[in-house]
Amino acid sequence: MISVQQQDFNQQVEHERLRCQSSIGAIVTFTGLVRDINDGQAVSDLSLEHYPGMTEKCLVDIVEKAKARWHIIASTVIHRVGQLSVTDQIVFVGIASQHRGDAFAACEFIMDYLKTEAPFWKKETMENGQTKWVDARESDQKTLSKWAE
Amino acid sequence: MISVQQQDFNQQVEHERLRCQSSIGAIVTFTGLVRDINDGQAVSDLSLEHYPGMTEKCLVDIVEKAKARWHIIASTVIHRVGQLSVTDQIVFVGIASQHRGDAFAACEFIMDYLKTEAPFWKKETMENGQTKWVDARESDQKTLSKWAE
Amino acid sequence: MITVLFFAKLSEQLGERSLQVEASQAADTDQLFQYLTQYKAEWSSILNSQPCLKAVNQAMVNTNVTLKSGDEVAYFPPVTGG
Amino acid sequence: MITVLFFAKLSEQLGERSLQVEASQAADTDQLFQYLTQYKAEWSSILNSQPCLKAVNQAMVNTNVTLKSGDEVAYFPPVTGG
Repeated sequence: MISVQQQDFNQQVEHERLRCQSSIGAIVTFTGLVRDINDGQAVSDLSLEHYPGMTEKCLVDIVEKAKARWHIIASTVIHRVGQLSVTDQIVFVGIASQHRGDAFAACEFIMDYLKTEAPFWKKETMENGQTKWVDARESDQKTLSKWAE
Repeated sequence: MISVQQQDFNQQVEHERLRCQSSIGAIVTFTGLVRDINDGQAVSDLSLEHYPGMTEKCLVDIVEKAKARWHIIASTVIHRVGQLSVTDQIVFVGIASQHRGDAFAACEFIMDYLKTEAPFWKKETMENGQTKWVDARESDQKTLSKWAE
Repeated sequence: MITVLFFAKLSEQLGERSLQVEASQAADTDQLFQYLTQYKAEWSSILNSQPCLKAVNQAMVNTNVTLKSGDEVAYFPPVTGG
Repeated sequence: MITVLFFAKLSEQLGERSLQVEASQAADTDQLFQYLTQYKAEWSSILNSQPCLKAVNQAMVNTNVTLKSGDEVAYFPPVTGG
């Protein structure tokens, strides 16, 4: 399941959706939250822009790449767009597999690629009212090297 | 939070417990489920025995080891004991961190050590009614080598 | 016509979210980029002063790509989702 | 007295979950293990035929450890939780 949506999501509901087969032994989930501080500045709100159409294609493509490398029984990627506040959920990646090694690796792989390839952009509103587009982190690019085959 | 308990747990409740600070940017969770097949045999039920007292100490110790290596804001380890059925939740490990790298590594580290050090033992009841103590997997021991410093 | 899209900081700076360009003006993405740098007075400095990614028909490309009428080309800053 | 505990398959095979051993019979874990192998006729083959882990006062140990009255020693198969 892949969804780009404004509304929030519920962990229990998403977990039950992933528990679709009795052969599943491991479920790993990642959830990204809006932090109160970024680059040393106090953040109050976040606005998320995306490229409709390309976003969904890109997420499908990343999940397919993961399925080619690891045994995945079910997967979910949810990314929210629009206006968010501090502590809000931004993104959810859930992987259900027979064994935990596959679930951990696939979940982290999808997040690492989502961070560097999926066309989303964050704009922060600081507590002083100023707005600022978030800069891409070089460290996110470097992280990809661990997935080189 | 560390708990060894008979009762089931709810993903949303556990997730909210981990979302305790606005500096949290990443939550990674692992959930282990009772699989329908183990070593090629159809499983109907599972009984989990443990060593009360040592189990809790051991889990505290594993979490402390993880906290010494990665930046962890909040952590939860829940392990169920007693009678379980196929698709039931067995174990939950949840890690809240500022950044995803720490949360992924600490969560997988805790699961890998729990699998080889925490005194729990599984006894399976097969669909044909026979019972069998689950054998330890050599692969779980080998997995630990990736955490050598 | 070729549809050109801009996103995020780049679209704010350029003051445009999308525009249509005659296919005859842009045989490939290098020509299209050249055309855009001359579209308005300040666009050259905006487009050349920062890292700028491009996607053709919603797939990221790093090299020069031949274009035809009906193609969709997007320019945007490095992504920051997740 | 030293409290000895058995878990899982091992306790099923031995037919005991716990027993008390005089500290004078077991100055260390090697002596205790020797004592247990002679506790009942079949215990020697059960205890020597499979991998058997031990914990002293609820901490796993791999070497011979000196014991004193009040200590708790547990024997169990390799763990299979998670």
